[in-house]
Amino acid sequence: MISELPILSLITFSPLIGIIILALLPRGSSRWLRVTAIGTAILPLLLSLWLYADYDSAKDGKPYEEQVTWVDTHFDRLSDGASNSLSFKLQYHMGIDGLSLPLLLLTTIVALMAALASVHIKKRWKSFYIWFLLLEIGMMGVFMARDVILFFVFFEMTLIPMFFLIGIWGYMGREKAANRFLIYNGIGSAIMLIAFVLLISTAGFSIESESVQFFSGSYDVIKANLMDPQAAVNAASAWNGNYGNLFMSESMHWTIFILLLIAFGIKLPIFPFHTWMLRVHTEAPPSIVMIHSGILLKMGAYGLLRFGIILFPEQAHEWATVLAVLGVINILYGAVLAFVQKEFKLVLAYSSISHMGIVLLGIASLNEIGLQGAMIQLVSHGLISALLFLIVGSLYERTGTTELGELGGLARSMPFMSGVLLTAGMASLGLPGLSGFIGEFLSLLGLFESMRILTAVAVLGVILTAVYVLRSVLAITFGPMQEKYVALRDARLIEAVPMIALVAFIVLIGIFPAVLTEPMKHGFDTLLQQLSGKVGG
Amino acid sequence: MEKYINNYVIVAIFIVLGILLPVVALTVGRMLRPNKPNEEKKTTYESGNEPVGEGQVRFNVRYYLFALMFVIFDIETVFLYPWAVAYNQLGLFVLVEMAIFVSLLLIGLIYAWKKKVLTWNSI
Amino acid sequence: MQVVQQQLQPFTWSDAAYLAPEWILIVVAIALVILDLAMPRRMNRTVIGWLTLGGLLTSLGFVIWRLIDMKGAPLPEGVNAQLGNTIRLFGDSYRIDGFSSLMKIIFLAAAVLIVLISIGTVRSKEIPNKGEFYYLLLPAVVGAMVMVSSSDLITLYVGLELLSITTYILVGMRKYIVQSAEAAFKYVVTGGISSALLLFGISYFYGASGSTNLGQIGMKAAQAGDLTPLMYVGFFFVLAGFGIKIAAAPFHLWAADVYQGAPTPISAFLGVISKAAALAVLFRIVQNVGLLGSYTKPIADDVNLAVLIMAAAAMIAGTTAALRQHNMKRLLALSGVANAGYLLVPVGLGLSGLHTYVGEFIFYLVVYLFMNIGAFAVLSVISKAAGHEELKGFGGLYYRAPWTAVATIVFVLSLAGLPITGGFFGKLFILLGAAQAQNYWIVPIMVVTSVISYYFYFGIIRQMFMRSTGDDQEIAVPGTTGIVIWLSAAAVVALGVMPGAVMDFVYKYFSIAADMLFLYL
Amino acid sequence: MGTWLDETLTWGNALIFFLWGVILLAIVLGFVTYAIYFERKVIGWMQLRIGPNRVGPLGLLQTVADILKLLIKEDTIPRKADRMLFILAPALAYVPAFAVLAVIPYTQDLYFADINVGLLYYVALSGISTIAIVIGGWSSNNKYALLGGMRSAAQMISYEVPLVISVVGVVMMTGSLNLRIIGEQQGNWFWEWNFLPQIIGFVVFIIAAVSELNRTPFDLPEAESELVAGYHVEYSGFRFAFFMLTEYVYVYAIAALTTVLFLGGWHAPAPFLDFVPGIIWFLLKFSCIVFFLFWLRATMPRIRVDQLMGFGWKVLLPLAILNVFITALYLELFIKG
Amino acid sequence: MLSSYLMVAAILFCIGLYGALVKKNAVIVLLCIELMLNAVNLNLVAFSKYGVGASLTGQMFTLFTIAIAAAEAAVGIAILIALFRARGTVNVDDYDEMRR
Repeated sequence: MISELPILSLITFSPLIGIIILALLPRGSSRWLRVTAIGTAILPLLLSLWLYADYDSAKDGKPYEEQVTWVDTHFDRLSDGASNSLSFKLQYHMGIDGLSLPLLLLTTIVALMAALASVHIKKRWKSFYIWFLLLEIGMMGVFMARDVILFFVFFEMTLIPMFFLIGIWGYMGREKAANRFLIYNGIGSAIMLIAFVLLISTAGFSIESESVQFFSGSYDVIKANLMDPQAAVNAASAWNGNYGNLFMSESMHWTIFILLLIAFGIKLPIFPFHTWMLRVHTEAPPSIVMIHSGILLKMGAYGLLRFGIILFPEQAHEWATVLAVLGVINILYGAVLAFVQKEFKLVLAYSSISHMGIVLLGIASLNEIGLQGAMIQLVSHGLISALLFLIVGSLYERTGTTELGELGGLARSMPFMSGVLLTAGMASLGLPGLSGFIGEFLSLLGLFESMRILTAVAVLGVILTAVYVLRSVLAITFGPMQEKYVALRDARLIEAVPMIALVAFIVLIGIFPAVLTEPMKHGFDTLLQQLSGKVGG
Repeated sequence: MEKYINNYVIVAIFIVLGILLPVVALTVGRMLRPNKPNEEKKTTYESGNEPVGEGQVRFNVRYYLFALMFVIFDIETVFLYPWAVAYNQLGLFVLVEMAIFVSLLLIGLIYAWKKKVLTWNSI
Repeated sequence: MQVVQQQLQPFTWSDAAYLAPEWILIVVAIALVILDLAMPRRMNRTVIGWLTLGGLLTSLGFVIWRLIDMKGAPLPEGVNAQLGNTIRLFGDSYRIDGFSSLMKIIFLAAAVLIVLISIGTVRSKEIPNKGEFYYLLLPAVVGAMVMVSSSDLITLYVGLELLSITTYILVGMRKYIVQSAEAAFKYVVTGGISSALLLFGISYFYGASGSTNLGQIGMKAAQAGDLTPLMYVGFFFVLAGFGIKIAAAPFHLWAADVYQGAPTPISAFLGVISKAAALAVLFRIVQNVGLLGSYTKPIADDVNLAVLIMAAAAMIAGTTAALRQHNMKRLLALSGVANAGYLLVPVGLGLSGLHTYVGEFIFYLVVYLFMNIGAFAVLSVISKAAGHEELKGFGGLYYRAPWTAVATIVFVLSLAGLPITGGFFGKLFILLGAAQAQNYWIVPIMVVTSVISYYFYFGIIRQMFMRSTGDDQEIAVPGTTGIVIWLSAAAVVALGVMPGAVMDFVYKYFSIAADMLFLYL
Repeated sequence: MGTWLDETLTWGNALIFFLWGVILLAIVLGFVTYAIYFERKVIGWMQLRIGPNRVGPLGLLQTVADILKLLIKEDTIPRKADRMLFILAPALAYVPAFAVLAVIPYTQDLYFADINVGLLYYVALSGISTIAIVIGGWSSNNKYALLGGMRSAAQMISYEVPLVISVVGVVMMTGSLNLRIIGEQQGNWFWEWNFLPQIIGFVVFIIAAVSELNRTPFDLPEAESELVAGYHVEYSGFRFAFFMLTEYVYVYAIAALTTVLFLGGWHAPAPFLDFVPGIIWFLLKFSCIVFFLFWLRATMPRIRVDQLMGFGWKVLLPLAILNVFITALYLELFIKG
Repeated sequence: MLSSYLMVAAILFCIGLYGALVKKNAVIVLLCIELMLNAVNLNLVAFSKYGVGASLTGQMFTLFTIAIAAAEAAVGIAILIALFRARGTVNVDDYDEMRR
């Protein structure tokens, strides 16, 4: 039944309803605006949960595919026969599989939580929520797009709302942060666009029939062509000799792979490209950092997996060590710097870098366990960092600071929030039973199969994590408390609900990781087959 | 061809003669006439007064407007002449074409007229 | 396939009917001149603006009607469908074909929008002769139309000068503002140099082929191998001449000054119509050599490379120079330089055996039309309210005119090439074309300059949403200008959502063989 | 003349051409000398004076004496003048005036250059004199001279337009710009000459021509009462003489041109008068025009500058254009069939 | 024969271009542009006489060029006069109203 509905589009575009209602509401009524926004954010969550319930991993998301031709241009060609027409085909192609489903769920959950957490926003609610919902559309679209151009469109759709959300509702240095965000990510997506354009023009060629040939950005077409390039070249040459040479050479493979690595590396962020995200973490409003740290960073990893690793397994395999080394650098660098930060938001920012390093490790392992670990780590870190920034936002609202030195002993005035903070910290450092552990463990386990020394070094980083997390969390919750913090209120209901929900999800994954691994089961099958085939042969 | 060259040789000769006459006359004159310049003689004439200010005063922009009109209508004749020469061999449509062309210019004239370019009210 | 040596046919009344769009504009212009003269001095000249608009719309109607009629007309016996349906007048010196009609639609649409902006925002205080302002636009548009329709270099030159000379005057229309006269003078000088360069190049084309007909030049030059050096010289100068007209680097230095001094609608006119006309003609000339290229490959390759280098230079120079601008018009001028670069890419890709990139070109041109004119419309509203054209005039626009601010976001996103606007697809199509033609080096230049341009485009957004001028008075948007703003914004979004429609339209009416290579069977 | 023109150019032929040129120059100079004399005489008679009568019998040597006087007069150049241009101007004025004479035919066989674009040549060269006048006025660095020069230029260019357009009708009827052919094609009866069929053109031409000559009633550039002497205020001695010479050479040229274009050239007014040689007819018509010019000077007052400009642009130019189209229609309807 | 014409034209053109770009007097700049256009005319006429398919087209083109160049010059000088009245100078270097 559900597969008869265009469920993916419904999920993606359900926030549009909210946007329309918001546009019609008057500017001043903060209450109604907020209710509308939260109500709208529930919609995709419910739909995606329904999808999750209906999802059968054995079918690998096939029933839900939606495919509509978007652009189909028939070029006028200088030729004698009318038969060999050529077109550029762009499709609205949405699909879901084991890779996307967990991240989609993560998106809808975190987005709702962030909507709830946006009580901290004090001005211009209307446009805030409109941008917010647009951002959500973009994020969900990214995880479901099956056409590279469509992917890019959604990817960019997250960029613009973020610029506004940071630039208007951020803290003191918001404009600079927004700018830096824009330029860095702009460069990232530009590189991605270059890679996609090269992909389309070299591997996007498809012969549908004698008279219909086209270039397209279809993921399936590109994947098929890349998996068996010789067949594609033969077919194209048979049709018209000129086209044979269009197909990719080895060097083109490498060019595209490295471009993709850089593009998604900026988003992830991989070590030298990370500076922009620190600023965003400190300057953006808390609910936006929840989204940013919880989801946007994951888009980088997702992209790397879907386009970098799956399309170019050979290159990925050759560069596995490089990836792993980058991962380890991320872990250590993030952890060490997190350790010395005096500002809690920066601690969390560096910890994000560190955790993303673990994802990189999982990816670099290129085996099922590692990849699953990476995926779980993505979801888990999304939830944890969302939770942490939710708390940060609440703290800041009450105390006006996030400096570790100025906070302390808050456990006494707000026990509930401190407890949640502690739980989140534990999850973050990978306490068994909480989600963080599963991700880290599986990733490291995966990597251990191929690169033992690096794994050992990485574990060192994980230990460092425990140190800095505990140091900062304890500095906030325990120790001497300043006088002015005595009368602080504990979490309000609207804050408590998302906190509890997030904690619940963290615990759920920690105890019962199968909620994620089950749909993922077949997600990597083709990749792994290909890997073993290619690398073995 | 001979005729063609000869004709222009004549033209050249006329031009040369035109140049020679002033040159010769002025050279002869130089031998005959007295030459006793003094400062008084060399002042600019201004009705017997001491000259005031610059001689090359800024003149009315109206002169420029006339020059502009001249350019436009003179160019018109550039196109009118070949047309006129060949008129007897051309069809009715050419007449219409020229009528359009000229009427466009006439509209320009009317424009200038209306904008009071042709009314001379100073100098 | 061959270029037919057509005898000079007498001009007939049906030929005149083919020229209806041009006639109408000229007749309306003349009628308006007379009307303006006859009208009492104190009467408001806005009515002339409306009549101008009417003339443009009528002409547009005729162009579209002709385009459809031409496609539907039965072909003569034995004529290849790819080659037929071109109307050739005046001994094949004037062509009405798919490409020229499409371009004419663009010019006329742009002119309509520009007139609408003017009706809303032109002030008599700045431009005392409002009537002249309106009716001078018409011959300028006719000039552009003649340019794209001409298949003979003489006709081309006449059209070009008709366009140029009228725009020289239009730039200087702000009579009491020194900048305006200065801009006009600079434009005259650069324009004059540009026509001289162009003509010099053309004279070499003529020398190398003995003809001024584009099709003939292509054919003859392909046969006469030893005259290739002449063709090279010709191309060098023609490229430079058009380079100035389209403000492509390194010939772009005039653009910022001239745009700044000109009345805002005229800046839009220069940015869209003048540029598009020159680009379209350049496209034709370069493509024509594509045919030549099939015989003597190097010249086509070299010319294409030169165009691409010019394009790259324009993108880089335009974007980097725009980073420093605080004046909105200068910024848009330099953004126009960069856009000229993007538009030059499909021109320079050549006939790479796959297809021409005319669809990409026209699509981006349409997008550019709407986003640029939209931006100028917003600017004209704001400069009217603020009294200046500095970037800071946009400060706090969100509070003063929220919907206009929203529309401006659309234009800015499109200019920056971000989805889901037409600008994104325009650039994407061009990128894909470049990659298909295996000109990989131009791809990163295009993309990276786009990203650099975010900095100044988003600077506008920063002003609108994150700053404030302290003046919270609402800005009244004049009705007609508002129409332009919303029409353009809607068009930009529509092009971003359904880009295929325009591309289909273009390729339905366009034929390489007939429109670009002037072949005829 | 025609025989030599058809021969190959040799130094001998060139010498012959040169001699012919010198002869013409002598004739022209003689004409100028006595034109001035007769002008003064005619005006004198018309104003019931005697005119020059002291030098030589009947004052015949008066002009010769004037020329000699100018020749031995001191030549002053103002300190502030632009020396180079000041010296150049009179010569520049004179050269085209003489050069245009090259294309004027006198009879069927007596002509100098037989150029196909003769009329255009005349129009083009005569335009150069305007520049000379402006240069003269400007280089004097004198307010009167400058104003005189500018006025003169404005006037000359204003009337050049109707002048040039008024002959288009003639060109259309003839189908040639060659002055010899134009003269030749006019019929043997005087009503077949161009001045009747082209009456509008003729009138416009004459008026414009008088104005081009800067003669009364259009002698504003030299308006003594306003501008002292116009553009040549600062000129003295023989340089001044060259401006005067130019003026009278143009009188010669215009008179000859009018004769050729409109008055049938060397044709007799009726076929039975053919026994009189063509050159006599030519000279007769030529003299009539010259006389007409003197007559005008004696009778007409000088018009105002606004009238001058207005008349040229608002009356003569439309009339000239009208003439072109009337001619075109006439040819279309009655001649071309 | 042809090449000498072309050479003269090219030299004229270069002089014109040089002047148009370098000269300080605005009037001279305009004149230099005319010079460039006349170089083109020379080219066209030379090609029309001695070029490959020698034809009258070149001369016709010249006619058009002359006419249009006149119009361009007229407009150019009109604008220059307007500018001169506003700024009181014909020195191109002083036309820097927009660089301030």
